This record gives sequence, C-alpha cells and structure tokens, in this order.
Amino acid sequence: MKMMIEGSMGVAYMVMRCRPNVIAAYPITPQTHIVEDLSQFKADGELSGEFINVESEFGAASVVLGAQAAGARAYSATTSQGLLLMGEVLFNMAGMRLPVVITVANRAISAPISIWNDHSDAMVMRDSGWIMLFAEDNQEAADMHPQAYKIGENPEIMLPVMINMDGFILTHAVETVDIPSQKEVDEFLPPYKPEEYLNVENPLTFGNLAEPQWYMETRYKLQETQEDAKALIEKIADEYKGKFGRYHGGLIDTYRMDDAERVFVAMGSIIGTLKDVVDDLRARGEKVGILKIRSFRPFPKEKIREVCGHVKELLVLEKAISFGLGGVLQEELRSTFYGQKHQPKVLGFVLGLGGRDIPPKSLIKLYEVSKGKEISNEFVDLRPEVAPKGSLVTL
Amino acid sequence: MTESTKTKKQKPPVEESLLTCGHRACAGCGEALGAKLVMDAAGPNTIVATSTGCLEVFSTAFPQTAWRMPWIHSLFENSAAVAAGIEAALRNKGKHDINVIAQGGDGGTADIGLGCLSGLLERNQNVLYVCYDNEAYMNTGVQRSGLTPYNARTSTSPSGTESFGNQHQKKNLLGICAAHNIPYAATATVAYPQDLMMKVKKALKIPGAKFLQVHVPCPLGWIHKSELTIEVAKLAVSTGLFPIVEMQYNKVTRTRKIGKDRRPVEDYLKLQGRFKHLFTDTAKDELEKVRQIAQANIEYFGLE
Amino acid sequence: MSKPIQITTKPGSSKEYKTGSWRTSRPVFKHDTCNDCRICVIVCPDSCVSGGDFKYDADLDFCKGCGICAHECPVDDIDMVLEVK
Amino acid sequence: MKEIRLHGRGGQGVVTAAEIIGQAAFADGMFALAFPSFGSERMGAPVQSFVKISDKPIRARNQIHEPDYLIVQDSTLISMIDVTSGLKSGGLVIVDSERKPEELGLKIDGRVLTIPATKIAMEIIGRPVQNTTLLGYFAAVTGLISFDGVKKAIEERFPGLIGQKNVQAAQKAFELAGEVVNV
Repeated sequence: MKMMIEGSMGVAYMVMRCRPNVIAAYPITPQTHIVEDLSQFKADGELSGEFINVESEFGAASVVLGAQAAGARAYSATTSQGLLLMGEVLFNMAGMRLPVVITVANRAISAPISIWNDHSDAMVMRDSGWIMLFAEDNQEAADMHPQAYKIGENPEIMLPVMINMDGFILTHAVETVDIPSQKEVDEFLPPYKPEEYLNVENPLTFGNLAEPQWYMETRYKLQETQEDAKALIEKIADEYKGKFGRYHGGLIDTYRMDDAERVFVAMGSIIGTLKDVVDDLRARGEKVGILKIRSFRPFPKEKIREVCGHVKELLVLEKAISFGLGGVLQEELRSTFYGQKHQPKVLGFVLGLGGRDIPPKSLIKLYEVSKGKEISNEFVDLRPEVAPKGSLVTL
Repeated sequence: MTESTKTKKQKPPVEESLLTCGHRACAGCGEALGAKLVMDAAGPNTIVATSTGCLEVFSTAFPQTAWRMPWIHSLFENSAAVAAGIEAALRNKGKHDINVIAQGGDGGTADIGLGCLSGLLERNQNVLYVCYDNEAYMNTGVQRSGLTPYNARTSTSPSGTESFGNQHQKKNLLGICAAHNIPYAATATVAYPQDLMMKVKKALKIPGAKFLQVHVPCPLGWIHKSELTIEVAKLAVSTGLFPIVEMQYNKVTRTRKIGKDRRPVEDYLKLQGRFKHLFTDTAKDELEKVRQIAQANIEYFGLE
Repeated sequence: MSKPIQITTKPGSSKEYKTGSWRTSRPVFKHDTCNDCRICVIVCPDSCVSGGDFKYDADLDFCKGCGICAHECPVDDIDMVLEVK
Repeated sequence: MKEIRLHGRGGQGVVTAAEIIGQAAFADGMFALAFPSFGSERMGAPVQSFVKISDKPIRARNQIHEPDYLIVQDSTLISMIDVTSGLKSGGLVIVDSERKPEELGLKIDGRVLTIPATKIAMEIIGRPVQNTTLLGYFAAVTGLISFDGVKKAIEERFPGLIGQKNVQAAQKAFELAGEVVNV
C-alpha cells in the first residue's frame, strides 16, 4: 500500500513485515523514530517479536547477537556514536556468522558533536565483515530490509547486513513509500531456519578461542563469503523486482551512463539530487551519468569495471574521509582500476559532512570547473575563510 | 566396614560432567571447579553465555570444546546481554522450559560488564547470572579488578615501599545486584559444593533475573598450593571475608553463620602469597584494616 | 560458493586433548578406607574422577595432579605420589 | 516543481505543517517530499521545514534555498532572521499576522499576504496552534493543494475532535482567503 510517511516509519513497517523475533535498540538521533515506531507497533499488538529496551547500543547489539545465535531473526537500528559503541559486537557478529540486520541512520561522528548526516559512521565499520548496503531513497531503504535478511540468512553466506540510510535526509523525510502486504513479504522471505543454533538437542559451542593455527582460516572464509555474496545480492534484487516490481539496482545502479564520458560516483541520498543535476547537464549536451554504489561491502569492482568501459572520468562524491589518506570511496575506485587496461581518471570530492547541504548548483559548478583537472580530496562548499586558495567550489 | 553396608550405600556410576575433561585450566583451578558444579546443578536443558576470560579460554580452544551443553562466548563485557537475547528468542518461540545462564569472571561482571548486567537485572529477564569471583583479571596475568580485596597484591596493584597492594575496597557486587530488586541474589563458594549446587537449582526455579556470586580461589593469582583450593575458600568464609548469604528482593533471607568456627583473618591470608607483604612489622595497621573489613561483614550480615 | 567455515565445535570434544602430561604428581586411589562419599568426584576441577561402589579413580589421561581430591578426602584414601619422569 | 519553505518556532508545528502539505498533495495525486531542517532546536527556537511538490517523483534532497512560497508562522521572526532569503521573483509570502502586509516591512519582489491564523485558531481550536489554519489559507491562495487534500491530511494526522476543530479552523481561513484575494 502506498503511504505518505516518514522514512523511519517506512523502515519500521518493513522491519515488522520481516517478522523479527527479537528487536533491541537504544535511542539516538536520527535513528530514534524507527525504534519508536517499532515500540508503538509492539504496544499496539501488531508486532509479534520481542522488543527489548537496553542500557546502551552495546547492549542492544549484544542482545540481538544472543537472539540470533539462539535461532531467532533479530533486528536493531542505530547511528553515529551508537554504531561506534556497537563496533566491538559488530565485528563479533560477522565472525560468528550471525545474519543480523541493522539499519544505520547515517550521521557524523563527534567531536565536535553533530547530529547531522554524513557517512563517517558507516565507514568506520567497513572492515567489520558486514555486508553494507546504501539506500538512495525511502522506498529503497524499506525494500532493502527483506532483501537484507534474505541475503544474510542464505546458508552459504551467513553474514550480518547493515542498511545505511542518510540520517534526517531520509529518516525524517515524508514521501511516498509503498509497503507490501504481510502475505507478499512472507512469500518472498521464508522464516529463518539456521542449520546450527544454540539448542539443547544439539549442544554446540559458539565463539571458540582460535589459536594461531586456526584464526586465519576463519578470516579467509569471511573474505571468500563476501565475494560469494556479490552474485547473491544481484540475484535477490532481481527476485525482488520479479515479486514487487521494484528495482533499485543490484550491487550498483546506473543512470544515463550509456554514452557517458564523465560519471558521478556516490552512495545514498545524494544520488537523487544527482539525477536532477545530470538531467540538467544532459540538457546542455554534456555526456554525463551516475554510478550508484549500492553495495559498499562487498565492493563491486568487477561490476564497476563492466559498466565503465567507455568512461573517461569518474567524479567520486563522498560524505566521509579517512584522515591522513583522504576519501575512502575514491581510493576504492582507484584500486578498482589499478592494473586494468582501461583506467578512467578518478577525481575525488568530499562533501556534505555533518549535514552540510548539497545544493544542485554546487554539483553543477564542480562538474564544470573540474574538467581537465587532477583532483583528489577536494572539499566542496567549505566556508571561504577556511577554504584553501584555489578551491573549486566554496560556500 | 562390612560388605553389607557397602552394598547398602552403593551409588550409580558417576555421570560425565557437563564441563568435561580435557579443558586447559590450571591445576587446582577454582573457577573450573565452580563452573563444573554450576553446570551439573543446572543440567543439560540449559543454554550458557560466557564472557571472555579464563573460563572461555581454557575450555574452548578451536576445534574443541569442554562444554556439553549449548554454549556461546561473544565478548568480555556482554554475556548478560547475550543471555538476554537468548532468553528473548526462546520466549518468542514459546520455549519456556529451557534454563538460560550467563556467566563471567569478576572483571567481566563487576567492571567492564556491569552495564549489561544492570540492564539484564533491570528488565528482570529469566536468566541466572553467575559471577566466578577469583578477585582479579587472571586471564591476562593477575591484574586488579573491582572485586580484588583490599590490600591484595596483583600485577597492577603491587606492594611496594609506598603501598600494601590494592588500595580500593572490594566492590559490593551482591548489594549492587540485589538493589535492582531482583527475586534472588546470593553468594556461594566452591568450599561448599552442595550449598552452591542447591542455590543454582533454587535460582533456576525462580522466574526472573537471578544473581549468584561464587568465590573461586585461583592458585596462580592468589599464590597458594593447588591442593588448597577448597581449604582456602573455606577460610574466606570462616574469617568473615567472604560472607555466604541469600537475598530476595533486596532483603537478606538466609546466611551461613560462622559462629564457633570463626577464624582469624591471618589464617586465610597466610596461605596466600598475594597477602605475604601484610606479615611484616610495618603492615600491622593494614592487617588490622583487613580484620575490620571481616568484622564489618560479620556484623552487617549477622554471621556470628 | 562454499559454505562458511565450521566455526562451532562438538560437545565434549576437548577429550581429544589430553592434559595428563601437565602432571608432576598423581593421585593414587587406595580403595582401602573409601566411604563412597564422592567428595573426590565433586571437588575435581578437571571432571576426571569417576567410578562407583567404593572404587573411584582419576583418568590419568586428563588428571593434572592438583591434589585437591587427596587433600579433601575425609578418610585419607588417596595419596599423591611424584610422577617418575 | 514548486518549493515551499516554512518558518516558525520550535513547538509551533512547522514540521507537521510541511508534512500535512505533503500529505495533502499526495491525497491530490501528486508527488511530494517534506522534510525538516534537521535541527536540534528546542521549544521557541527558530525552525524551518521544507516541502517540494511536483507531478513527477521528487529526487533532489537538497534544502530549499529559492522557494516559490514562504509560510511564516510567527511574524516576530521577521525582525530576527532573513525569512524571505532566496524567494523567487514573483514568489508569495504568507504570514500569520493581524497586521496588513505592508505593515510588516518586507521588501521583496513578490506578494505578501497576512492571515490572523493564531486568532482564528484561538477562536476555534482554543489553543494558539495556527499551522493547520495557515494551511487552509495556503490551499486557497495558491491552489497548489486542494482543501479536500488538506482536510484529509489533517484528519489522518489528528483523529477525533481535535482533528475536526483543526479542519474547521483551516476551513475558516480558506473561506477568508476568498475575501482577501477578491479585494
């Protein structure tokens, strides 16, 4: 059913449709509305899962870990500091192959404290072993949840999945979201039936100590599984399309890329803004398109190479930075093409940190003024009093 | 002893423990003994979540495990929360007849894991939390914890010209837990296995959150002979330094009286290298402070 | 695609690992004054004392020789003797 | 696409107003995107919210810097902040005020309308929550959303008597707009 609702509400509905047995979460802006809505569903008797109020995000993650290990489908949501506080548990879940799903309402990291959107929180967790998906709009964020459970719970994958949606920009935006019926979601997503779980009939030990003669093998397998997940993410996106008629991309999505020479690369809600920008530039005769990274982990190197055969320049726009190196996504793109026959030039821009608005005019300007330049880690729309000399686009 | 009396008293063969042999605990390990007793009291219809520490390390070196019940280790500070998740999952699936036990050492419980433990107790989820209290971080080489007793020497509270060891008092963990107004909170010790096992069985019959602090000597960290584990544990009780009590809804309901068996604290301290520095002329005042701690315990719980 | 590595372990599989070699002295169960109280079974941290009918023994594949059983035996029916190396 | 920016103070329902406009547009069969200015503002602090309305799906997520319409829920903000910043040439500003538009001292290349929304809300709802009242007026003077759409959105948001009263207040403002516009 199509509803004009907040992104958080759309996610909450979809989470409920996935029938989690256990939800544990701790409030933090801008994730709060998701768990408030789920709490209300529980209070109204609509949600059959348990809702566990916890003392911290660390506790929330630990509760869902325990629940998932006991054979339940578990869910949590968080952001920013909360995600960092969960960090130790997140790594543990991936190592223990527990296919939990959490939603991250992406937000900047303190200090200085900022409750507004960027992707710094997710980037901290990029090496956790989780599958990491990024949503462009609220429909996609909602639709990602049944897909995420189905990907993670596949017996050959068994990995947790993080669904990233931009805090405030998506979580607090009211727009149309089509929420499928319970029956439809049930047809798509079967109940979680793990082969192994904490069970008195088959009393296995989970979470062993691995001495040096074993630890590396577990990590090797985790890497191998991430690679294996690539095909499954694509397959399940197709399956979802077949069932619900909606497709937001597989590992990636593309927009007007057929003959594009310069291509924007980005993740999350900025893709929507970029679509308007690209239409505008196309109307002026520019050969420009968009490469949307939907799956950040596993990182779709092969798929990116496949669609970029004719592309001359990639303009990577990202809402995070790895201090002392630069933009994370731009480095991933450079490594994607390292040693390849065709190597498009990679330009890297950092923007939208801590909720800095990203107006289309800034994107158009950076498109224009970056032509023919070598750029990496260029901050967009800095205040002029801070921007270095020669900055391409300032406030 | 005649043949007939022997036949009369005959018992069935010993069943294999749920924490079985082949684990790698030190010889004389009080924690291994405590955990074995807890598991065998709980029985096989139990799921266990364990925090990082000696107990996990010595029992689960991949690809083997000494546990014969469904068992999970996640992290140092979260066994209470992991158990809470297990309990919620079982409840949601309508499996109400399975025991859930969370366990950890004193560091994992009273220090780094106190937040998760408090959350569990606050929610009064149907879980028994067992803290194996060997009074320091033994897994990492005997560093002090919040449950290290006053004046005990550890590698991070050494004795020296300016110090007599740990200068902080042992945290009142039982009181902290009981103050959550949970239906059952108690202490026990490997010195009295029957009492310990009775408490585990009793706790598991009570719905809601239960807490049990088990005193478990560590021959390595306390520096005593391995065969003295039980004897040392008994002396902790009879000196008043480790009171054995039961509390229900934050009220003391039962205590193990010391009475005539009361022994001076020196009898306990002298068996352990961690208190050796207290037996010098300059340490007389400090020894007196330990006596006062024992006396305060005895008076508070009415152990005489 | 291949299945994730088996990261769980089978109950009681620690018995594949023999800790008996850690021992410097061993308990000798004399089966003389035994009163079948089973304290030796109960107090063994290594869960390696078993038996019944007034006859108990430590499994020397696992016994680490801590001596608790001998020390706690109320009828002095267990001796600790040095391992001959 | 039409872009509306709303100004008010924390607690005046500025975000709710944006969402109701969006929901009204949705009820009218259009596409809409409503979002707050994502603040951590507390009661009384100046806040903004945004609505975009179009007959096509709305993709751009940027804030509204060049609005077609401005709704000012609290005229005291005019002296505090540049509420009309970026207003498109020929744009429309609606202010909750009992004063005449020219008395507000707004110097813009567009139209200013005032409506005593708080006064109407006090009379009908009994509380100074003027956001729904302003929306009735907004629907009337812009024709961007229908009154039926506004009514439906208000009723969904506030079920029961409080919703009915809000609809009445919006209706009164809607009717009043007819007179104003005809003048």
